[in-house]
Amino acid sequence: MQSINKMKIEFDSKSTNEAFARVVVAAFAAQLDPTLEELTDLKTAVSEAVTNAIIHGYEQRQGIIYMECVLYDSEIKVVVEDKGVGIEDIDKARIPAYTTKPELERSGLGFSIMESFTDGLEIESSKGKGTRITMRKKITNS
Amino acid sequence: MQSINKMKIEFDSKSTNEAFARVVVAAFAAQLDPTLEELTDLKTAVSEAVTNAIIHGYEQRQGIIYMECVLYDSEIKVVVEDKGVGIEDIDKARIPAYTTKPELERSGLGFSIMESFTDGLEIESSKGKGTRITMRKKITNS
Amino acid sequence: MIALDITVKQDRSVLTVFLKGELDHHTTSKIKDTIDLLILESSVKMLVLDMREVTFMDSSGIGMIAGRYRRVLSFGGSMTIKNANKVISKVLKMSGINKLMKIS
Amino acid sequence: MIALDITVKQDRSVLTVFLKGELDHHTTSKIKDTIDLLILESSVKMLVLDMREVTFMDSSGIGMIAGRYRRVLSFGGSMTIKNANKVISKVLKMSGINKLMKIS
Ligand SMILES: Nc1ncnc2c1ncn2[C@@H]1O[C@H](COP(=O)(O)OP(=O)(O)O)[C@@H](O)[C@H]1O
Ligand SMILES: Nc1ncnc2c1ncn2[C@@H]1O[C@H](COP(=O)(O)OP(=O)(O)O)[C@@H](O)[C@H]1O
Repeated sequence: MQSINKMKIEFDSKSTNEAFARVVVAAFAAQLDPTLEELTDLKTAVSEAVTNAIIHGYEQRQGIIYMECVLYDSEIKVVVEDKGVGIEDIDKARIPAYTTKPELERSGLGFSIMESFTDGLEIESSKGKGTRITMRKKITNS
Repeated sequence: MQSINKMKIEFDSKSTNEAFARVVVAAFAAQLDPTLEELTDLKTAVSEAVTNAIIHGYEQRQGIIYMECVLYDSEIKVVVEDKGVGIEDIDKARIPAYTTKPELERSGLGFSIMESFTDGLEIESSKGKGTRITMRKKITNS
Repeated sequence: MIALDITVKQDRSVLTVFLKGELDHHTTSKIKDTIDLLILESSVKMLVLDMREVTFMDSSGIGMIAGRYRRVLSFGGSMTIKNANKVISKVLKMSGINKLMKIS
Repeated sequence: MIALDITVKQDRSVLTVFLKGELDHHTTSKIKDTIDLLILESSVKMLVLDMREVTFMDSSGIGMIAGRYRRVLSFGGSMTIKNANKVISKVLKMSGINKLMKIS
């Protein structure tokens, strides 16, 4: 598949950057002329992945979050990566309402949202090395 | 000077990314709560630097543009870099209305705008290697 | 840059919190304590979250709502969500929070 | 994603072009030819650029204006800019384009 446009960004694992990451992805995806619902879905999924990198990956300590977006004819691919603690058990992590940080009022719905709000979710993680989330979203309105 | 937040981005040297680069910088700078005029000045200066990388640096061929933003207490630093042809004579290039591409209806005002719309402009360039533009803008409204 | 604003209105034991802006991990962690303090100080029996002007919400919003629900419940009170708009209804729906409280 | 829209109105030899959106290198390169064709086809003596709804402009906008000015001039016509708003007035001012045409 031939890409139309691509970008890579890295930013501090600060919670103010959750909103920033959403704006960046939305502005880039806008080039494919998505519907408002497609855009909202994408922003929500990205928000989940970036928040997870901050809270779980880096456990709210300093770190760098890497994000990559590739535009295709009628699809956007977004990769969100951290070099944090990694996920112990990916299958468990995907279970709706499963969370390792209930004390932070996490709902355990992050992966469920990423899954149902996109058209493809891939989770790669290695303990002590980090986590890489790849999401694909079809854009019909182009 | 201690930085508050920082990010690095790279994207294709496509003209659609001029608007994208402006949104990215504006969304990041918004964390310092700038005035509308400060934000407009910053977006304009960044637009000039990114456009130059596309038109002059890569001469409208494929390339990657690198942008870096660092937020300080009351200042933002933006670096725009290309690995393109480089600038022959920087002193000449800075002269208002000087352009090497009049056939593309360039006004030759890019560097003048970058200079007068920011609080510091630095141009580093090396023939055949590329160009690096560093701009600093004071944000008073924080 | 104000990403989330809250305004409150109290009518006897009913506390209404109007949320305006984006509900994510960053903004919810800032308003949690404010709301909890209000619940504590004003012997609230009914907490109403008015979400008409919420422009974005992810699962951190769900966590915040569930957390306030548990708190109000521990004081013997209850909670409802009002004016859930289109942007947030999809997230609300899949959270199953409608089994805990009335959403209108 | 439409970043720049143009609408035109012709009243005898006066052609008014209403610009809406952002004027940068990307968008100006798309409208240049459209405007030039209009100038050519409709024997325009006066080109008016209405910039009330321009939300952004950098030096590529100046280049576009100067280019159209030269073209209209070559046909013996003239040009003015109308409704230059606050956002673009700073760039217009430092360009010195006010020495070539009326700006209001
Ligand atoms: N980037 C990450 N790094 C390490 N662990 C993660 C990461 N993302 C998710 N996890 C783990 O997966 C669990 C489920 O994630 P999620 O479904 O997003 O729910 P929540 O964030 O509410 O806990 C988390 O509680 C955490 O243990
Ligand atoms: N990134 C760049 N790479 C190579 N040359 C550049 C670059 N930026 C500017 N220049 C040179 O400097 C000149 C002046 O730039 P500028 O003031 O922005 O005017 P303009 O872009 O309208 O030509 C350009 O015409 C070009 O020769």
